[in-house]
Order: sequence, then structure tokens, then C-alpha cells
Amino acid sequence: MAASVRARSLLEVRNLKVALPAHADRPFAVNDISFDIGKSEILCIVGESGSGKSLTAAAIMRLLPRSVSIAGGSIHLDGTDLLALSRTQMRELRGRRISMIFQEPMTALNPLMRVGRQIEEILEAHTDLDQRQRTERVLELMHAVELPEPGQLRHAYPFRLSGGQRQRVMIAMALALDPVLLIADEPTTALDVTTQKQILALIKRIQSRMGMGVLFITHDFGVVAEIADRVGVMQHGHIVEMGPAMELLNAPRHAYTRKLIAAVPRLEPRPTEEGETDDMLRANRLSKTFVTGGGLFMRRRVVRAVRDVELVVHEGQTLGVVGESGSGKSTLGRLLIRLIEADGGEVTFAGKDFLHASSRALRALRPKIQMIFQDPYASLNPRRKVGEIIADGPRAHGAARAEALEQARRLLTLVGLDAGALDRYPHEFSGGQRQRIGIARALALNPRMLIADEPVSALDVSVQAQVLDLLNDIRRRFNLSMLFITHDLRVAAQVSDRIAVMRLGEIVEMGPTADIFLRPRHDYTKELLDSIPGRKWVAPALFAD
Amino acid sequence: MQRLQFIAQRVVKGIVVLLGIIILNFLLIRMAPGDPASVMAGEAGAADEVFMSQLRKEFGLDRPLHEQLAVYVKNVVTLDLGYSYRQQRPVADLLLERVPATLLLTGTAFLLSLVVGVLLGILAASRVGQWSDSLVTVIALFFYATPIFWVGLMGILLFSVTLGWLPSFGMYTVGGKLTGAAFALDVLHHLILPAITLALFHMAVYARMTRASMLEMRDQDFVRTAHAKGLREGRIVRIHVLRNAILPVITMAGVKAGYLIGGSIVVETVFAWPGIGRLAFETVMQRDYNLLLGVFILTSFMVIAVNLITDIIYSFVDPRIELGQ
Amino acid sequence: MPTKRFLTPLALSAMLLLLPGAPADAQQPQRGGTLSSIISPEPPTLMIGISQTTPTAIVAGKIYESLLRYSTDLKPMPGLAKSWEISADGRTYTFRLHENVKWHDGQPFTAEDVVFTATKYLIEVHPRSRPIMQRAESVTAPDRNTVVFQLKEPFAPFIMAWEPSTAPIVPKHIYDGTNYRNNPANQTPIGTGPFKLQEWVRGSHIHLVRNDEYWQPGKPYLDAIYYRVLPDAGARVVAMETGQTHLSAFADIETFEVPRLKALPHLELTTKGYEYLAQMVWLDFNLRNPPMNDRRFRQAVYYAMDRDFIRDRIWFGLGKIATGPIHSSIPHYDANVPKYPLDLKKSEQLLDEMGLKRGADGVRVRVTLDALPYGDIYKRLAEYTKQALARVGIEVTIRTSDVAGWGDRVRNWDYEMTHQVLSQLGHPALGVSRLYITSNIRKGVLFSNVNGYTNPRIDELFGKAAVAVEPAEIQAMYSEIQRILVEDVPVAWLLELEFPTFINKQFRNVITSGIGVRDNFADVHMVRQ
Amino acid sequence: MTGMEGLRDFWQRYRRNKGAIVGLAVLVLVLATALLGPTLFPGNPWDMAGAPFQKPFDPEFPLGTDTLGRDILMGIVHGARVSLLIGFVATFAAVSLGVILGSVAGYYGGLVDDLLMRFTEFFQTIPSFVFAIVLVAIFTPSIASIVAAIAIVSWPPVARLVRGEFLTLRTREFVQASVVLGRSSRHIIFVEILPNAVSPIIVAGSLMVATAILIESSLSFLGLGDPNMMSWGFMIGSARTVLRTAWWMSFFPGLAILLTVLALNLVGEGLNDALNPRLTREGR
Repeated sequence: MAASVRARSLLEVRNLKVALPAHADRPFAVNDISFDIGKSEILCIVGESGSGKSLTAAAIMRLLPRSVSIAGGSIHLDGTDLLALSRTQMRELRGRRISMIFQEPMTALNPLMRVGRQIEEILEAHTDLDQRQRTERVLELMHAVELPEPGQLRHAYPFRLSGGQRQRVMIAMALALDPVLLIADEPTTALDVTTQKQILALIKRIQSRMGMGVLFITHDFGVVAEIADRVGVMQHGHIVEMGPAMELLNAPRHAYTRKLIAAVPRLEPRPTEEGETDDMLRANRLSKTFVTGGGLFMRRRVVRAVRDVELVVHEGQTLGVVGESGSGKSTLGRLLIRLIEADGGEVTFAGKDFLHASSRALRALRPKIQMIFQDPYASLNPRRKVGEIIADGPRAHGAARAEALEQARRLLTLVGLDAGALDRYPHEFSGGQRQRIGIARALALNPRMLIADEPVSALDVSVQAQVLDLLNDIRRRFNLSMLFITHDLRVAAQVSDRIAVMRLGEIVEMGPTADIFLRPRHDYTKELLDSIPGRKWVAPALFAD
Repeated sequence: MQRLQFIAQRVVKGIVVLLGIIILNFLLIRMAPGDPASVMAGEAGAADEVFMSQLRKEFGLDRPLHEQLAVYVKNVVTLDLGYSYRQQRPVADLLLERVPATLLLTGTAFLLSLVVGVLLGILAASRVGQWSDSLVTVIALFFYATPIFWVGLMGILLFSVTLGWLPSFGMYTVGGKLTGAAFALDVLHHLILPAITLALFHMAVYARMTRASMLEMRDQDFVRTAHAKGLREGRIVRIHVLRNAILPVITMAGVKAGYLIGGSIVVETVFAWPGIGRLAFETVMQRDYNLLLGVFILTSFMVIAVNLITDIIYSFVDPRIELGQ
Repeated sequence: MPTKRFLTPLALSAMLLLLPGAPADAQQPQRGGTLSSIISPEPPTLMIGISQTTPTAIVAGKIYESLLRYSTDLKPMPGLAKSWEISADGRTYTFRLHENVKWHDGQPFTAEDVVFTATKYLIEVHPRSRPIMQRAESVTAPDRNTVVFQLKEPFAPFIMAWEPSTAPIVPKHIYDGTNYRNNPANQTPIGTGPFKLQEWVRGSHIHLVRNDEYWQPGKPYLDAIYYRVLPDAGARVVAMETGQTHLSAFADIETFEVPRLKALPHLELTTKGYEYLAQMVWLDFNLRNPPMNDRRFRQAVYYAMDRDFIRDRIWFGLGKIATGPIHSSIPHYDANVPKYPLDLKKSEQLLDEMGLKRGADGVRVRVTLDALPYGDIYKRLAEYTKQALARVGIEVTIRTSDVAGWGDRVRNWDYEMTHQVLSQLGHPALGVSRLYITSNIRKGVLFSNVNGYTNPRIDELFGKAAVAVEPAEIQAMYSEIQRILVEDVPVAWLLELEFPTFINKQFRNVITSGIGVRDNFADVHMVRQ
Repeated sequence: MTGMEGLRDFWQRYRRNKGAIVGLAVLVLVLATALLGPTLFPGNPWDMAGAPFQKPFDPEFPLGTDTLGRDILMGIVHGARVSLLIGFVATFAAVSLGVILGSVAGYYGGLVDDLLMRFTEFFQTIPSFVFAIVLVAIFTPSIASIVAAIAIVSWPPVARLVRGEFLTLRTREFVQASVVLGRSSRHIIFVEILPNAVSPIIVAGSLMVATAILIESSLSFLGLGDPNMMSWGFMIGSARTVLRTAWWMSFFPGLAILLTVLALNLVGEGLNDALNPRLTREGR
């Protein structure tokens, strides 16, 4: 990168402070940070939740939530002091000079307005173009972001579009007036991995073609490796380390950066456990079709969520089920544990017919197969104490209260929590801690098998590593079998003995982890693997300090 | 096509509900002590066996209950609402006579409450925390908590008796021999007090809802997007916030349609407004079975119709709604 | 053959002088003007033959006429009959009809219409008229304008049964041979009265217009009458105050508003015009059940009721304290009967005597009282009764229901105590005896002897009095009836009702008879001011 | 978090809404009147203690007397108990019915849900006040029939609300966890789901008490009140015709209704803010 470009930055942020409201846990969300973005440069700000990275982006746009405010510092865009501008001046700048795209394409578009109109609106606000010219420009923009059939699609409402298409509409809007700076706040987090790849490529392509500066906010080091020129790492409102992307990714200096990078699951398939063991769980021709609507005049909607799935989980082994959203992997997990009743097929668990077990037989089998859920916030009843939650299973199966609580105490220690947690409520714990409580609950019945549905996808990367370690440890210690559902191939590689790849309700490929990763046979598997962000970057072997 | 299907389906559903209402109410009012003959005897201050049995026979009350029900249901299915023996006229005529007055009253009150309520809600939401917001909130709460008849009586006291600006009862100047525009103005003059009385409570409901909904919407992601696009504040409020915020208000308006008819009973009594609401009350008291059932059918039909209209409007406003879902 | 004869002009002019509000220097009435009156509740129909409700009588009284009207002291006055004769044996009644009377549809009115009405129509549909008309052995029309009633036995009250709501004359050419109740003509009433139905907007108003062909030349004076349906009592007061309506009657105006309205310069108050109806309110005991079957209990209740309070605080001075079964305005009233002044001590003494001792909570006995469903004032009467009887240890639970529910309970004898109010219809034999004679204990019939009072002596006296001819003899029998009944207290008579009629002073000659606002208003006229 | 802390936390959030504090104060006053009033003002509110139509602000009858000379202040004090009783009992009945039907519909879904919702729709289609009038008229006006009628016309919104909550909560992972643990439906409905649906039910209930009091007053206005119970609605109903002559007879009970309903609404809003922190109007 030429020094002349650096000499005069596009964006200069100096000593920025963003104050939180009085009753928050700390006074400043963003505390004294400074950075620059050069023309045609992509700066990634990476950090875990609560680090202040999104508020930094919002502060530059001057679109902070009402309760927070800028408490100091300066922001200059091309020499203009943004904080000194009047509201009207700032409004004129937005969309024209700086644009922004957001994380949730689902909610970032007005649901009641056709997408073409939403793009056109920005032209109306900032240009003198007439109706015809605007329409032309809208089509041009939609074409530029590679939306199919712009002529028709512009008349569609957002809910008709896929997540990726919606994000493309957002990008088209952001680029409408050739801004000099694009702020992207986790723009691919809510997208599937294959879509994410396309969007990242699109942003990069447009950025280099138009020579924009980009501030890219993310929590994913894979994405960073994919797109960043330079990287800043944020923690508790501070930028703890900043530097060129490859330098920082491969040789992080600050302890926190090292810890984060160490926690990124390595894309190295785990060796499959030795020896064929007995089947713990076997599914044959398992199917589920959802029918909505119906009735006298209603049009029926039929979704074949799971089609003729065959799979085996061996005793003491982990089967990873990977797939994108809508692939039916979560439905599969729920079918296997009979949270949903299957339409057809067979499930044998520990040699017994599980799918057709009578409710009495099912009750007896329940303790042996337990589940760990995705959302640490939704999986614990907020109205019950942690002790009661963990003791609930044994209590349901007849254990005395004192005994069950005593066991809960032991389990809490096992999952690395203080026994004092027993008398507290879930909301007093962090996401990682809650996930540990969820694991303790599942273990309370001494199961032989666990079904884990995206157990770490809602967690920050450092916490994710700890929980994965815990799961691995427990699995080994109790010789548990596990079905591990995830969309994250890095995670799957790390935990699975064998992997099943799902797509549109079907398992397209299944085999030992190494085979899947190194010798994928199915095209879709190949596409998935190819889409893993930062797949070419091999995280350095580091030990967290 | 899909919309037609949807309407057809809702109509069928509505008919089923109506049939249920007919049967339930038919049985319910027959459980009550007394019948139209005893009411007429009671009012006349004279009666004998001949009189009572003549009336019963004439009203068909001498036949077994299930037979009466079967006859009634059969008639209703052929759109024959029967005959009010008390008033000596077909029920359909009696109802049709009263419908315009009630539609005028409730329709005006509905529009008034919706328009003014939403406007007040917008005003309050756009001035959150300022005195005008507090004022709107306090007024809304006040009307929300005041019995409707009380508002009506106070209105009469102030505007009719003390100030003499507005007539206190009736729908038009009887014997005024007015026609055309003058007649319309006269009706409007009579309409002001009752319509406002009926509207105030609902106005409060909509104002509160609009305010809350606007405040919720303006924190939505797509509003942030609109800001990021550099749109003017006015346009954001009008196009992005308001249109989305109005959706729950529309739903509420549909739900409240039945309450409007309920409220009109009281308002029509206070203002001697010749509508269905008062007829409903009087027919209960008079055990005018056929007429009462007719009132139930009509008012329930009105509620079903309003709900259907609301749903259709909703489906136009909100493209996400798949009709029939 | 001695005859009694009243001549029209004499009677009228004598009456006009007596009437309140009629200016002494009555100017010649002028044509024109529109009267706007309150009507509440809305009448169910205007066919006065099939509905005997007061609102129907008020409105239809302008459309239909009967043979006679009655003065405020209940003397018969000419109606469709210009004169009448009663034979000395009291069995033959001869009515001579006005000539040139036309129905509203232009057809001539004749004696045949009267014969049809009396022999067919009323007997078929009219519960109150039926027993009277059935007393006729024959009804004949010797010529177009004469009708002769030959009674099976003498019945002195027969002459009192000819006002419009008791015996409306209906057109034979429309009703003969049809189903009287379902005749479509009931929607478009055809009468002989001074006003015709123009329009009835249900729920709003009834519009009557002048009958230009009316048989009394030059009358009526008014061009039109509007009856405004005003269901809310508050609205009715406002309407009278602001001059939006000109006339209110019966219970249109709540009693406590009377002093205020009376003071308004544009309104005039009269309580005349209700003499024929002579309504009385009483507390009715179901004599089949203890403790009501014990005379001492009923007397105790009577002693505990402060009837001055009822008159002054509930009716605000309107009305007279009733002394017995017969209203003081109708014939054969006798004030010389035992009295039941407020006397709590005596009341308690009677109850003690019965063995109804006060319990720990001070209650001797509990009874249910069905409140009359005819308006707020009767609710207040029920509330007062509850409080009054609580003082002597009788705990009353009030039960309210609508007309249908109340009527069903009372006529089926399924009550303990209730208030009742009823008209005496100009004569004890028409409106009083029906409540006390054994033969009228008829389950399922309202306004019969519902409380089940039986006394052979009373039965005998009422029976004889009705057919007696000699006035002194008749009076003696009615006096004895009153003494016996008052001693027995089959019901506790509370008040002879007076109703406030408010008239806007622009209108004159509104109340000219004992049937008051139910009369035909042919003489009402407006004065220019 | 202990119960005390929870309560303190709740109070912290509740306290932020100034209107809710005012509402609570008024409501406490009304409740105290209802509980202690008859002790502080012993006597019978039906006693025709003075001359009728006595104007208010008189030392003997501070709020005047009614058409029969009954003390209005006494009536309001004693009526508080009846009006609140009607409000609370009717609400309790409606909420119970709504919760049972709503939770069954929401939890079991499918055909059961469909049937129950059609049933609910049916009750929502009949204009509720008309229906209430018919019920009260038919079963003769008494405190029991009034309460029953109010409950019968009021439960559908609760059923819908509860059903909605159950539909969402049923898919929550902690509920699924309970299924996987082998818990019975009864346990799941009452221990896992219902406590989490309680906040919106409480909020809806507090508003329903207000509505019930208003419905009772409207019924009384039409002459369908219980003549043996001195309620505020009854006082207004019996005084409405005297409005022109004696404003105080309906004004003071009207004011009592207004204040109580207002207080209930404010408290309802405060509860909403405190119980559903997601929806707080903080920063608005």
C-alpha cells in the first residue's frame, strides 16, 4: 500500500468515546479509540459481543441508539469534521458519501415497500434524477449487485427474497450514489456459508472497482482472513491491537488477540476413533413432511423437511450433521429424540425401537438420550432456579429432591461452575455458563447419548472453544455417543468422528471426517468446503496466555 | 383469485358462526322466564287466558321448541328472518329501517376515532416527553376510563342545555321538512354529540396504540436503514414508521367493531338515536324473539363483515400476509 | 221510561270552566300549529284494538274513537255517540251516533261498525273489553245511526266501558272476516279520529296529520302532532326544558324533576286527566305462603310502611295516600274504613304475637320482593320498602327483572311479595273486583286475583253490587267490601297515583277530560304569542 | 437472585413509570376504602338517613344525599367493596376460563386448537355488550349474573393471548428440554410454560378489572344492576335521571369509577413496563 495514500486518510477517527447510559455495566462502550481508513482500503474491526465494535460504526454514521451518545473525540471524513455538522448536513452526507449495510437483511428492509422503491428512495432524496432516470439507475444497480431479473425483482417485497438477495439489495442501496466510505456491520453473519462467500466476493469486487474505503465489522476471523487489508481488534471498548491483516492473523502480539485466534477451530479433520463399535442409534428411511394450511379452501403447503434419512451413530462416537439453514438438520435431530413425531421410518436406540415406543416405554428410554440446545437464553426456564432445572430430570423419574439437588451440585462442579449457582436464576449467568448448565441438565440422567443442536453457534469464539472442550471431555469420560448438529464446518471438523452432509432434507454424503474434508465426493460437499471463510488461512498454533 | 377464495372461505366460516349464534341465542332466550305474550299482557295491564293463548298460537310458541328452532333455522337459511308479532311487521323491514342510523353513527364514530386517534398518537409519539405528549396521554387515559354514558350526559348538559349549540336527541329535525344539503347538514348537526361520545373511548384506544406502535417501530432496523440512506425525518416518519406502525391499529380496529355496536346501545339510548343498538336492548326486554334473533344475526354479521374488511385492507397494506393464513 | 240524558254543549262548556290552564277569556281557537309530544316507550303498534299499552292508547287515541269520553269527574261525554239512553231496568243501552262520520279511507261510519266491533272484534281480541261485551245478550242496529245493547242482566258499569282504549270502534269493511291480529291494515290504522297517521319512523317519531274530513266541523285545530320517542329520562327533561317537545305525560318526567319544571315560565303542570284510569300502587302478598298468609303479618307490614314518606320523598308530593281498595276518584269510594298509620311498635307487637322473634342479627323473617319493572320510581319504592321493613326485623331481598320475567313470576304465583300498579277503569266492577274475587283466581293470568285472596262474603258482595240497580244499595255493598278488605289487608294499598302532565303554554285545551292525553285532541289549539 | 431481590428489581422498574406510582397510590386508597371503609363508616348505606336531594359539602353529608336521602359518601365507601368485588371476581373467572382454554389450545395445537379457536371466535363475533345484556336480563340482575355475564363476554381475548404465548413458549427450548427429560404435559403446562406467560396475563387482567367495572356501570345505567348491592354503577344508574337537578348523585360515584379505572390502567401499564422489560419505554 503506497505511503501517499496513508498520508491523507479517508476517515480519521481520533480518541472517540461513546458513553453508555447511567445504569450500564461500564461508563463507555467505546473508550478512546483512534484509527484511520485509507481510500480503497478495507479495515476490519473484529471483536466479541459487547466489545463496542458496532457502536463504533454507528457513531461514525451518527446513528447511535437514543440512550448512548458520543462523549469525546473527533471523526473526520475527507477532512470534514462529522461531529461538527448540523443534523441536516449529516443527513445529506449519509447515503451519498457514507453508506452502511447491516447484519440482519431480514429486518433491515422496510417490509411494506417494494425493494425497487427502497433503492429508488435514496436517489429521490439526494439527486435530481427524474422518474425514468431513477428507474434506469435502480435496474443498473440491481444488475451490478448481481440480482437476477432486476426488471421483475424490483417489484417484489422483501419477504419474497432470500437472505442473500436482500443483502444484495442493501448493498445496491448503499452503492447507489458511489459513496467514498462503506460501513458494513456484520453483513454476512446471518447468511449461510455459501451465500456469505458470494456476498464477501461481491463487496470486495465492488470495493476494488470503485475504490471505496470500507469499515467492516465482524466477529469471524475466517471472514477477516478473507477480506481485510488491515485489522483492528477490539475488547471492552478499546482497540488492543491493529495492523495489516496477514501480519496480525499469523503473528498476533497482544494476549487477547492470541487468545481469540487460538480459539478459532482449526480446519483439521479430527482422526476417527479407532475401531468399529456397536450401533447406539440407527435411523432407517426416516421422513417428515410438514403440511401447513389445508382445509376447505386453503392451499396446502407441503415442505418435505426430512426425506428417507439413513444414519448410524456408533457407541462412543460423534456423528456431525452439517448443512445450511433449511437443510432439515434440526428437524432430523428433533425427530430422532421424538420431539417431533416422524411420518415414517425407523429409529433404533440401544437396540430398542425408539420411534414406535409406547409412551410408557418412551418414558423409560428418555433418560438415556438427552439433548443440548442452541440458544443459551431460551433453553433454560427463566422462572426456575438453576438447581431445580438440573434436578428436574431425576425428579421426573422419581428421585428424591435432596438427592437430586446433591447430584446437581456435583454436576455443576463437573461442568466448571461454582456449586453456589444452585440457588440462582439463569439470567445471572453468561451465555457460556448457561450452556454449561444445559449440559449439566442433560447429564443429570446419566444418558448414553446426546443430541447437540448447534450448541456453540450462539457463543463468542473464545467461549465456544471452552464449551467444545467441555463436551469433548465429557464425551470421553462417560463414553457418550453424540449427534452433533452444526452449520460450521470448522466446528464439525473438530468434534466429529464421522460427518453427514444434509441438503434439502436429504443426506447427500456421509463418511469419516477426514474423508469428507479431504476427499469430498458430492458436489454440494465440495461447494460447502469451498465456502468456508478464510479456508486458505491456517490459524497459527498458539497457546492462549 | 386467491383473494376471492379467501373471501369465500371466510364467508363460509362466518355462516357457520352465525348458525351457531342463532342456535345458542335461540335456546338462551327461551330459557328466560316470560315470553312475548306475557310482556304484552304486562304492558297492557290486562290479560286473560284467551288473550295469552291467542298470542302464543300466533307467535308459534305453542309448538315444541325443537320444531320452532327447525322452522326458524330453515327460514333464516332462505334469508327469511321471520315476523315480529309484537310490532306486526317483518323482522327484515324493522332491521333495515334501523340499519342506516346505526351505520351512520358507528361508521362516523369509527372513522372519527380512528383518524383522530391515530393523529393524536402520531402527535404524541413525535413529541415524546414534551408537554403535548403528556397532554395527549392524559386525555386518552381520561376518556379510556370514563363510562361512555357519563360522557354523553355531560355533553348534553354542556352543549345542549347550557350552550344550546347542539340538539340533545334524535337524528334530524322532525317536521323540519328539509331536503338535500340542508337535510344532510341537519343530520350532521344531530350526529355530532352522539358520534363524538361513542368515538372518544375508541379514540383513546387508538391514540395509545398508535403512540406505542410508533415508538416501537422507530427503533426497528429498517428505520435505521432509512436514516442511513439520508432520508428526511418527515419522510421516514410518514413512509417507514407510520405505515408499519398502523398495522396493529388496523387489527385492533377490526377487533373493536363489536364493541362499537355494544357502545351504541348506550349512546343510542342517551341520544334517542333510532338505531339497532337501542332496538337490541328493547327487544331483549320485550322478548320479541324473532326480532332479537334478527338483531343478533345482523350485528354478528356486521362484526364478521368488518373483520373481513379489516383482513382485506390488511392484506393490501401488508404484502407479507398471505390471504387465508 | 225515565232516561238520563247529557247534552254535548252543556257538558263541554261546564267543563272548560273547570279546567286549569284554560283562560277565562278563551279566545276563539285558531287553526294551525304543530304539537310535539313525548312518547315513551315506543308503542308496539298503533292498532289500539290489539294492544292495550298506554303509548298505543295515547297515539291511537287521536286516530280511533269510541262512543263516549269521560269528564274528570267520570261523567260520560259524547264521543261518536251524540246521546245515549239507559232503560230503567238497567238492561237496555241505546246509543245515537253522529251523522256524517267518515272513516279515514272515506267510507261512511255506521251503526254496523259498532255492532261488528262489539259482537265480533272486541270479543275476539280485547281481554279487558271481552267480559264486558259478553254481558250483551244482543247488539242491534235499528237504523244507520242507532245501536241498541240488550244486556243479560243489569250492569251499571257498562256505561263506563266506552272510551277509546277500552272499546275502540274499528271499521267493519276492513276487518270483518279477516284475521284481526295479522290484518295488514294494522300498519295503516283507519279510524274516525281527528288525526291520521302520516308516517312512523321507528325509533324516532310518529307523525300524525290533521284529518280534514273530521266529523266535527272546523276541528281539529292543529295541523299535525309529532310523537317523539325518547327512551332516556334525562333526554326527556331536556326536551321539555328546551321547548323541543311541548307535552309530557304519565311517567315521562321523573317525579323529582317536577318542582323544577313547574317553575319554568313556559310550562304548565296539571295532574288532571288520569281520573278514568285511576291508578293505584300497592304491595301484594302471595297469600299462599307463610308468613304472608297470616293477617297479622300483613297488618304489621302495613303499619311499618310510612306512606307519607312514599308520597313525599318518592313521588314528591304527587298522589294521595290510598285508604283501601277503591281509588277515591272512581264511584263508590268510601273513606270510612280502618286506618293503618305508621306505627312501628304495633307492627313489632303483631310480629311478636305471631312468634316471629328477632334473631341474633335482628332479623325475624326473610322475604323476597319482586320490584315492579315499570321504571326507576318503582325501584326506589322497592328500596324504600326494604328499608322500611328492615326496621321491624323483616329482611327483604329485592329481585328485579324485566316485564316478561316479572309477569311470568307473578301470574304463575311464583313470588312472595311484589308491588303492583293497576288502573281501576272508571268503576270498581271493571277495575277492582277482578283482584279480590275467588272466581278470578286464574293461574297464568296477570292482573287476575294472583295473590289468591278468598272470602265468600266479598265474592257475594261484588257479585250483587255489579248487577244491582238501586244506587244506595250499591253504595252500601261497596262500603262493606271496603271495610272488610281493609281489615283483612289482602294487599297493602299505598298510593293513589297522580301523574304530572307538562304542557307548553303555547297550547290550550290539551287536557279536557278524564282520559287526559289519551283523548283525541280535537280541541287542542295553539295560541300565537 | 432471591425473591426479595426480584421484588426489589421489579419495584425498580415499576418505579420508573411515574403514572404507575400515582395509579398505585390511588388503587391502594380504593382498596383500603373497600377493606376498611365499612369499619370506619359503620352503618347501612341503604339507610334513608337524611332528606333527599341534600347538596354536597354539608357537614353532615359531605357528598350530599340521593333521591331517597341516602348518604352518598356512605354509598361510595360501601360501594367500593362491591364494585371492586365485581371487577376482581369477574376478571378472575374470565382469566381462569381464558387461561384454561388458551393454554389447552396453544399447547396441544392441531384439531384441539382449531376447535377451541372457532369456539372463541364465536364468542368474539357476538357483540359482547349486547350478549351481556341478554345474559343479565335473562338470568335476572343479581351480583352473580352480572359477574357471570361479564366473565362470559370477557374471556376470549385472554384465551387468545394465552394461546399466543403458549404457541411461542411451546417451541422454546426449555420446554423441549422438559419433554426430553420425560416430564408430563401437566408439569410442562403448569410449571414450565404458565409461569412464563403470567406477566402478560397479569397485565391483561389488571386492565380487565377496569373494563369489568365499566361494564357493570353501563349495565346499571340501563337498569340492569343488582338492587341489593350498593355499587357505584348502581348509584349512577339510579341517579342518571336526576342529573339535571342533582349532579352530585352521579358525579361522585362517576368520579370514583373514573379514578379507579384510571388507576387500574396506570398500574397495568406500570406492570407491563416492569414485567415485560423488553417492551419498556426506556429512552423513549
